[in-house]
Parts: sequence; structure tokens; C-alpha cells
Amino acid sequence: MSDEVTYSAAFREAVRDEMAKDDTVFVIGTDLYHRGGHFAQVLGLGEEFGRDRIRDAPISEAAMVAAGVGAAMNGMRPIVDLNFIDFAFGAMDEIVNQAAKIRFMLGRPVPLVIRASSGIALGGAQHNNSPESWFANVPGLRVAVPATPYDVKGLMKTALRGEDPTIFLMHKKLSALRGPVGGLDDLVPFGSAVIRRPGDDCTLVCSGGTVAKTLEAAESLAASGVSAEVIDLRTLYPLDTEAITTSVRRTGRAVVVDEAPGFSSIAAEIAATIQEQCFEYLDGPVLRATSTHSSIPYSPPLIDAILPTVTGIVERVRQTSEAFSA
Amino acid sequence: MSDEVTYSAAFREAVRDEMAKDDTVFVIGTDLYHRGGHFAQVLGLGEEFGRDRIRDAPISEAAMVAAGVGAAMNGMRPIVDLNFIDFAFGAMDEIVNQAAKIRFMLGRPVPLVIRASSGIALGGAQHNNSPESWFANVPGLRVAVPATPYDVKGLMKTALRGEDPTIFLMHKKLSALRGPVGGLDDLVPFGSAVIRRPGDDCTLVCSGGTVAKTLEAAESLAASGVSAEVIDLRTLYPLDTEAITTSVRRTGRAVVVDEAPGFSSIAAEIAATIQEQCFEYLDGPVLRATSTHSSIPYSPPLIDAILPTVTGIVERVRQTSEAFSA
Amino acid sequence: MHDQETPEALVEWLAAMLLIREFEEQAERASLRGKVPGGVHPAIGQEAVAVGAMRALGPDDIVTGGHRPHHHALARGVDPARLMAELFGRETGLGHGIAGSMHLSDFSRGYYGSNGIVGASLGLAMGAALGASMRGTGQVAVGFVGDGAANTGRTWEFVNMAVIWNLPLIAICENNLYAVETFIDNVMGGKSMVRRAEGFGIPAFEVDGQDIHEVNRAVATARERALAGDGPTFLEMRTYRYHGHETGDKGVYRTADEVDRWRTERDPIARLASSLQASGDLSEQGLTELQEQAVARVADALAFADESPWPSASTAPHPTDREGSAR
Amino acid sequence: MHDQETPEALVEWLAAMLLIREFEEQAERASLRGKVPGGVHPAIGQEAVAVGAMRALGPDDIVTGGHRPHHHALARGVDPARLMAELFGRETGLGHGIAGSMHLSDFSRGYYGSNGIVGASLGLAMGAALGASMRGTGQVAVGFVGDGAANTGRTWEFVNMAVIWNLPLIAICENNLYAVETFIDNVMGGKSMVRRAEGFGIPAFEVDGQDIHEVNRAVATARERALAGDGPTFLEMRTYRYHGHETGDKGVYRTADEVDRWRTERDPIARLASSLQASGDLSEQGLTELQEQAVARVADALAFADESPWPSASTAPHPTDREGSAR
Ligand SMILES: Cc1ncc(C[n+]2csc(CCOP(=O)(O)OP(=O)(O)O)c2C)c(N)n1
Ligand SMILES: Cc1ncc(C[n+]2csc(CCOP(=O)(O)OP(=O)(O)O)c2C)c(N)n1
Ligand SMILES: [Mg+2]
Ligand SMILES: [Mg+2]
Repeated sequence: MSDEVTYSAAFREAVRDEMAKDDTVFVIGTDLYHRGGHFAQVLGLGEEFGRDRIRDAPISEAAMVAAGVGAAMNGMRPIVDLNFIDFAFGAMDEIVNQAAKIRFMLGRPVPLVIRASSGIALGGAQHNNSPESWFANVPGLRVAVPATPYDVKGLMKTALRGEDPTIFLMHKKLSALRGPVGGLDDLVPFGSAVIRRPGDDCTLVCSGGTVAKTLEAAESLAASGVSAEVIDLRTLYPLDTEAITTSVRRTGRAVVVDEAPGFSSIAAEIAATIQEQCFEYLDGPVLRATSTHSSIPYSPPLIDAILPTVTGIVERVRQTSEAFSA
Repeated sequence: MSDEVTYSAAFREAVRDEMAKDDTVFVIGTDLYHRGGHFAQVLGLGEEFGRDRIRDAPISEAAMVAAGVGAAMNGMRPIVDLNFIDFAFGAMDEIVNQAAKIRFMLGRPVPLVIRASSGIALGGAQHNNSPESWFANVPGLRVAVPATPYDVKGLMKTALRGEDPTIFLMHKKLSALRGPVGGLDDLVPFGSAVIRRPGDDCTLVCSGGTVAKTLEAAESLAASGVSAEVIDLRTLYPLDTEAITTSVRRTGRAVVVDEAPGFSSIAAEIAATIQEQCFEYLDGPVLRATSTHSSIPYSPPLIDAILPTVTGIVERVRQTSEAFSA
Repeated sequence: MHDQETPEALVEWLAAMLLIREFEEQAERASLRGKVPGGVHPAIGQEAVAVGAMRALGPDDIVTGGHRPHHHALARGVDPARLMAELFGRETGLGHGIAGSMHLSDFSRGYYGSNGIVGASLGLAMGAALGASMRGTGQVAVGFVGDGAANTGRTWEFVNMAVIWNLPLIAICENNLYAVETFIDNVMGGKSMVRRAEGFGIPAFEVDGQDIHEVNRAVATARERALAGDGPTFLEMRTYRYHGHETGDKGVYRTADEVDRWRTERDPIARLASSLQASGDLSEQGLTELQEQAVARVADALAFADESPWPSASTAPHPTDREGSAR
Repeated sequence: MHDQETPEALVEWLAAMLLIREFEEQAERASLRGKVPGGVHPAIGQEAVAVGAMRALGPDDIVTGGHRPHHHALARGVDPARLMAELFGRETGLGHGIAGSMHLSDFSRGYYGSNGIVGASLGLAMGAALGASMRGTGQVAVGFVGDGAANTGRTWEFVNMAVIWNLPLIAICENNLYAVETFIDNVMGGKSMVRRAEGFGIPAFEVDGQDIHEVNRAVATARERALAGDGPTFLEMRTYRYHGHETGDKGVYRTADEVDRWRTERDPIARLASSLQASGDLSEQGLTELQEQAVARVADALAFADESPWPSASTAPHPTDREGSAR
């Protein structure tokens, strides 16, 4: 049950389990059958389940999502694999005006999962968008951002057994991360954050690609006597507001860590919510450690200059602690 | 110079002025030449400037924006009229991956204006999306949200004389609003909010479709002795953080009013920024008066139940004032 | 299931078209009286496309449409009273007042919904056809779009997908020559929709959409192909809308003469009525009765809608908001 | 400006193709050594498409391309050293290390940029053609896409727009049979790209992309049409990429035999070299010299790139961030 597998393999296990259990689960995407997807996320499933259920498509993002939505309305549970989340821009109407709204408008559930690799890595400006806050902003969508193999598998199962469309975002840089995973029925519920490290002096909220960095920052803070609690959100919508506020009411301080350029991103929502609900408990402002407001450059030193860093996170904790502790 | 004209006519005046002055300004969109656009925003300009410059297009949103981007790269200053902002979903790649990023990636300015009607009105879920916070989140884009005829004209001129792509959002319900406008060279700069009503006890931040409501709320608060300052942002990006924080440092309280469903919207950014920069001046949490997290329904009573209301705004001011004034 | 075009069947088709026309006339009038929030897109003139097509389908087949959808809904058997109530935004409407004219649906009749986004309906029909094909349900899915959709890229992605996946899809383009005020020939390169479709490998046919027999036979044939596993078909139905694009619209983009000629020379209702009268299958009085029935049903629908309560705010939130821990 | 195919010109074409091949071989090797962040999409085998096309253009004409763009850039005269430096992510690169392989540009040569999004390049070329047409600059715009773009809806929106607006656009589809590992015939309904294009009313022609003469003549003819005000042309260039989709890729989606046959029977460089040798316009030694020149230039480019400094963080922020009151 708890052999170590990679983040990509955990996805494959979830899909394999659910496909074996439920005939209506299938996958649409480009280069899936042979290649197993760009991150090997369905490698081998082609042979096991055949071309009908590991269904290769042309580069037609709108049609892939439309196929998923229509099939979901007619008794299937499709997974549409968009490869990189940037390519969702070609299917934005199908995601936002169709998938997200059909249950609201027509009362018909749309049990659809849209998987894509996300986060900031190499490849330049057009391959490193971070639109997760947009999807969180769309009523009717759910947004999962797993940070571990365990959560990939458990959240994916929840998505596949749910009734509503889920945007399932897997961070590019985590593909090879190894860790234990749960068994056939170990689901990770949506809207349920997890405390990755307990602490008393400050709450650090993070998810997906920033969890490791944030844990490092907490480690570094511990060395200088600051005990930081690290909360991994696991889903951005639904957002586990209770877990966050419970922690902040205790620690009195919070820093939100997120990889997206920060202006008008999900980090803003979390910061806004914390101060709304915990104002009287706060000893300092809720600060954000995010990417700067820039398109993503190509060259590694330029990328590094934009991303939130461990030092940056530590610095934010200092700022919110020092300014008002006197 | 300051005859009263409608919000739609103010747009027409700006476009007419700039087209007369600058041969490279032109308009692409559906049903422009005869009909003048769905909101009469270019009515009459067809006859004046001809079919080349008031250029009718098929229902091809991706191609309209691509045409605008490519033409802007080759010496023109196009306005692409997308009719409703919801139809931008069909051109999302062209807006986000092309228009917004080309200057960053290639060093070439893209002086493009994308005009669309926005805001929540009749027409049902698919015609009333509020993606303005997404555009504000995209580095490289500017987002204008005028609330008056004066600002429509002045901001549009700024957009047309600028070097970067602007999303120009005109609220559907304001089309017939009358007011004075500026002259040929009266520009309204981007990133420059305006105080619509001065006050001392609380800052109300609003824009576009919520300005009137917010002013009403301020009036009602005044009746019960609360003096609210009303700030109209005029552009969401760049955001006039200084105007907001200057006010809040004085009033000690803030409520952000916005019509979009609030979760992960621009209201979150504004609230997050205020508490980050004004924490020690705040006497209560920064609260939000927004639409609820729902797709937009069809029937008027259902819409009303979702939108921020005057009473709701007043209530938020009460909440942030009372909870911690003891 | 190809309808045999018996006299009884044809009289029923005529009745269905009369109902649509009366419904649309009254809906538009109600709209002008302010009864319909946001207005309507009436399909007057396009009745034969809807009725001819629906009468070629089986009860489990799937139908989607666009922003001009009342004729599809009514032809598919949707209750005119609940339809009118939805236009009025009332609790008793098809979509409880949440949905509206552009988001009608009746899943009990395989009516998967109208759509406010040009072209989108065809994508959903394509996906539903995929579901049908994978589950082996024997359903055929019909997606209606307008001529405006011929220039939207997504339309051709959907068609291509249906071809390569060999789906039981019938794409019906109601070519009424205009998208709002835009004449199709001015914005469509190549000028032949059928040739454009054929380029994607889909069998494509031009159909006289004002001839209900031709419509019905074309759809029946396409359905047989789909059920035989021979994949999708594209049908361009040449038709015309007599009224403006939406409530009260009066544009200068077409001549009164053009409208007149379509109305007087090719009207689908007049054509069917007079052929039934000529063949002796319908008397003058029979026709009057059918007209009166249509008038009565629509009057009832209007009364029902008008008397129906407004929806209450508690029905407004999105269903998914009721679960989970989100605010 | 149609090149007269003089012996001197043809030798220059050959040299240009040799430079591209050597560049791509070395770029891929450098990429395998970890020198190229994110890897490259090499165009080895597709040299004639780029060189043949560019040699039919004037200096002010406009070119855009996709994710596999080095051959376009080099054929257009971009400095290989600055190109290699961009791949290496260095300050001296074409885009100062900000842009990368998929976002090359050199506006001094009308090279409006490569693109990471399938199909997008054609839209920008279409827009640039609109600018050219409205300003009366006499420019023609060429948009290169791959076969993968044939199934992206936006591609056909762009083509349609160019047709109805009669723009000076040349759409070139480099059909190398595969999109990543997807064989075009498996995902393209109708199976003929030319017929698909014709459905949009654009004159469309299939061209042997491995025959540089044919490529050049097709583009020259299309350019003449565009300049004469006769509008856009669509050219399907049948070609082949010898290597994998991206750095180091080795898929099982095609046979070694298939690759071999394209390499040995249709190689565009070998074909031009041997015809020049047969006609006596190029000696064995002349060919060796050309090869050595290519090797030397690419070696210089590698050295230049390798020795170039990394960009400094201060160049990273978006230009628009430097103005205005935003944070
Ligand atoms: C993607 C998109 N763009 C624009 C619109 C606005 N719009 C609504 S209906 C319409 C015209 C559609 O014409 P057509 O498809 O011919 O249908 P008809 O109205 O003639 O029935 C337009 C442009 C839309 N709904 N969706
Ligand atoms: C819209 C979009 N979808 C998917 C991708 C991922 N992708 C990059 S290249 C490629 C294959 C393109 O094939 P083709 O157009 O034939 O060009 P080739 O690689 O053969 O030169 C894909 C799917 C992308 N870049 N853009
Ligand atoms: Mg039409
Ligand atoms: Mg290819």
C-alpha cells in the first residue's frame, strides 16, 4: 500500500484503479497511447485499456474539452489531459462557459477532470502561465494542486468519483518526486488542507510547487528560533479556510507563499480572507511571497530572480514579525 | 468641451478623435459598419472612415485578436471590439500568450486596445462573466474600467496613445449614463484613481459598475453619521495603490466593493494590499462587498440576490467599524 | 425510425410548426412588453428545420442548439408553458428561472440544451455522441448551429473530431444568411459551407430548410448512417429568419423585398399546408382548427408564465456551493 | 524578386542549408550536454522549406514561425552566434536570454518571431499582413505552421480572415507527417490538407518540401499573387524531420526504415548538392569548403554562446513594469 512511487506514477495508479473499477472513466489527450503523455502520466495504460479509453486526439484543445463535457453529460467520466495548462487558453470557453456552468444552468452534473502540468519551469513565457487563480475564481470549478504522490493519487480519486468538473494541476518540477501513496479507496477529500509542519509563531500557507521551499524556510526559521507552521492547501477551491484561520488565530502571523505572479492571484484571496476572519488575532500584516509581476523569462538566472525564494519567505516572516512586535 | 454625452458616445468621441488624428487607428469587430456595434459605440464612424477602418469581421474571436496583435506589431493601432467580454474566451491565447507577452519576449510594443462590454446584467450565465481580475493578473496587460463618460473618453485616449495592450471594459448597464467629457487632449492617465466623495471614517474602494452603488451607500452612511471616502479606481492594472493607502491610513477602515463573484477576484488583491501596506493604521479588517460565488442566473430576483447591494455595503462598513471599536 | 410521411404525420408536423410560429410571435410581443428579461431570438421562418429534423429522431437521441433555440425545444416536445415561464424568468420555468432562453434543457427528451456561445452546441453534441458511442447506447446526437458558426474555429475542430472518431453526430447548420446583420457571403471565404465541411472529410449536403420533407429525409438518412456506424454527417439547411436578430431589432442590412420573397414564396408552413390541402388530407376547417389550437396553447402558456411566481433567492446559489468547506 | 536560380544563387542556398543542418546537429548535442535550458526542436531534414521560402522573399517581408524555428531564423539571415547564445540563455542572445528558442525574433530582418503555441504564428502573420495592406507597405507576410496546426480551429479562422480581407499572406504548412508522435493521417479528417484549405476559399497547393526549387517557385508565385493584390495562398510543404520531436526524443511511432528512406532518397541537401555537381557548378572541393564553412561558423557560434555572460536579473522585469504607478 505504501511503496514509494513518483508523482507521475501516482497519477497513473489513480487512473488505472478507477478505470479498472469503472468502465465510464477514460482519457482524452495528445500522444497518450504510445508515449503515455509528456510526463509519462498514463504510460502503459494504452496497452491495458485500449485505444478507445486511452484516446489520442489531434491538437484541438477546444474539441478535447468539448468532447469531455458532452461525454460527461452522457454518462461518462472523462479525463481530458491538456498537457500544459497554458494550452487551456484554446479551450477557455469550453472550460468556463460550458463545463463550469452546465450544472448550474441545466442541473446536469459534469463529472469531468481536466489534467494539466503547471507551475513555473523552463520553456519560456508561453509555457509557464499560472492561471490557477482564474479557475478558482470560476464558480462551478474545483482546483486541485497536489504536492505529493499521496495527494496526487488521493485527490485524483476524489475528482474521478465526484460530480463536478475539476482542474487537476500537477507541478512540472514535481514529476519525479517519490513518496508513498494510498490504496484503492484512500481518497483525499477536497477542501482539506494538511499541516506539513506544526509551529506556533507564524503560519506559512503554500501548495503544490511551493511546499518544499516553504518547509525549507520553516527549517531555516527554526534555526533562528522561530517556529513556523506550514499548511499545504491541496485544493485552491474549495479552500480550507478553517484550517488556515485556526492556525493563524493561534500563531498571530501569516505569510502566503505562491509561485504565480502575485498581483490578483490566489495568494491575494488567501491573504484577504485571513485578515477578514482573523483580524483581532493578527500581530502583523499577512504578507505574500510570490513571483514578481512579470512574464516568465527563458534563462534560469532570470527565472530565479522572479520566483519566490526560501530567503524571501524567511524575510517576509521577519517583516511581519518585527515591524509590530515592538 | 463639456457637453453631456452618454457613456457609449464618449467612447465614440475618443475613437473618432484619434482616428481623425492618426491614420493607424482602426476598429475590428462584428456588426460595426452598419449597426455601430451592439452598444452603438462606433455608430456613424463607418460612413466617416470607411470599411477599411471600421472593419467588419466574422464571428472569429481568435482571428480578430490575432489580426489586431499582428497589425499592432506592424505599425497600426488597432481596436478589437469583442462585443461582450465573455467572447474573449475564444481568443484567450491571443490575448494572454501573444498580445500580453510579445513586448516582454520580443521587445516589440503591441499598441492594441481590446474593447468589450462587461459587468453583470441580463442574459444568463454565459453572458455575464467577470474575468477582469484574470487580465489584471496577466503581466503585460492593462485593464481599464471606466465609470463615467469622462473617464471612458479620457482613458480610451490614453490607451490609444499608449504602447501596450489594454483591456478596455465598459459596463453594460452604464451605456446610457450621461455626463460631461473632456476635449481632444484631455487624457485620463492609467493608474490614477479618483476620489468621488471625500470622507474620514472609512474608505470605500470601487470601480466601473459599482461606483454609483457605493456612492449611494456613502450617502446612506452619512445620514447615520459615518463619513465614507469613495475611491473610483478607473484602472485595475495599473492599480493606484498610493491613492488607496493614503486614504486608508487616514480613515483606518476599508471596504472593497466589486461586482465580480468575490473569491479570488480583484477585490481580494485590493484587500490584501491594503492590509499589507496599512496594517498599523487599520482599526478593523478590510472587508469585501462582492457578488457571491455563483454563476449568474437569468431571472432578475435571482441576480439581485447575488449582487453586492447598497445595504450590503453599509453592513460591511458597520461590521468593520463595530467589531473593534469597543 | 424514419417517419413514413403518412397524412396524419404530416398534419402533426404542420401543427408543430404552427405552434412554434405562434409561440415565437407571442414571445417576441411579450418581450416588447418587458415580460422577458433580456429579450429573445425568435426563429420565425425556421420552423421546418426544427420539426423536420426532430421527427427523424428517436426518443433517446440527443439535441443541442444555440441562442435561437425555441423551435428546437418545441419541436422536441418541450412543454410550451414551462418554456414560456423560463423566458419570463419564473420558478415554474424549464430551468427554474436560473437558466433562461439561451440555456433551455429537458433531459427527459434528450434535449441537452441551448447555448449562448456561437458554435459551442456542436461541441457538446459531439461529446454526447462520443458518450453514446463508448457506452453503445444507440443514440445519435444532433448539434444545431447557425451560419455564424461556420467562421468559428472550434466548429471545425468539433467536426474533425467527429470524423476521426467516427461518431454518431449530425451537425446541422441553419444557414439563415445572416449572423446578426452580417451577410454570410461577406465573411465566409470560399462561399460554400458544404465544400468547407467536406474538406474535413465529413459527408456534407445542402438542404432546402424551407421544405420540411427534404429536411426530414436528410436527417433520417444521416441518422441511418450514424446508426450503421458510418459516422457523422453535416447538413447545411438553407433557411431564413423573418424577424430581426433579437427582440425588436430592425436593421438596414437586408431589403424588405428580400424578406417578403422568403415569406411569400418559400414559407415552410404555407408550403406544407397547401400541399396537404391539395392532396385532400387537410380541409380549410382543419387548418383553422390547427391554428386555433396553436393560439390556445400559446395563450395558455402566456397565462401560465404570467401567473407563475418569481423564483426565490434560495434557489440561486450554485449547486456545488452547497457541499464542501468553501465559503 | 523571384530568385533567378543562377549557379551562384543555388550554391548560396546549399550553403544556407548546410549551415542549418550543422547548427541543428550541434544545438541538439549541446542540448544533450545540458547547455540549452529546456531543450530544442531540431528541424533537420526541413532545411529546403526554410531556405527555399526565404529566398523568394524581399528584405521587408515578414516571417513568423512556430516551436521548430531555427531553420527559419537562419535562412532569414539571423546571426547563428546570437541565435545559439539565445538557446544557451545568454545575455548576448537574440532575445537577451529572456525569450528562448520558441520566441526568437529579429525585426531588422522582418523576422517577427517564433511561437510556442501551435497555430499562433499564422495569426500574427495574418495580422502583420493586414498592417501591410492598410499601410500600403508592399510587404508580404509568411506564417509557418506544422501539420499539427491543421487541426487547431484558430488556423482556419486565420485563413478565412486572410481570404475575406484579401491579405498579402502566405500560409506555409510544413507537413512533416507527425505532431510529436501523432501521425497526421490518424487525426485529420479528409486526409487532404490542400482540400481542407480550399474549402476556405484560399488557393492551396501541395509542394515537395524536399525540393528547394519547387519550394522557392511556389513561394515566389504566391508572393507575386499577394503583391498583385490577389490575396493569400496556402502551401502544404511535404517534408520530414529526421530527429525526434525534441532533444533526445526517440519514439516508437515510426519505423527506422521510414526515416532512412526520407534521409537517403529525398534529402534536400544531397539533392541540391548532387545536381550542382552534375551540372558542374560545384566541385567536390567546393562542397567540402561549404561544409567546412558551416562547421566553422557553428563552432564559432557555440564558442560565442558558451563564453557569453548570463543575463543579469535587472533585465528580467517586464518592460511595462518600469512605467506607471503599479507595484
Ligand atoms: C463566440 C460568440 N461570439 C459572439 C456572440 C454574439 N452573438 C450572438 S448570436 C450572434 C449571431 C449568430 O449568427 P448565426 O450563427 O448565423 O445564428 P442566427 O442568429 O442567424 O440564428 C452573435 C454574433 C456569441 N454569442 N458567441
Ligand atoms: C496549442 C498547443 N497545444 C499543444 C502544444 C504542445 N506541442 C508543442 S509542439 C507540438 C506538436 C506540433 O506538431 P506540428 O505542428 O506538426 O509541428 P512539428 O513539431 O512537426 O514541427 C505539440 C502538440 C502547443 N505547443 N500548443
Ligand atoms: Mg444566421
Ligand atoms: Mg509535424
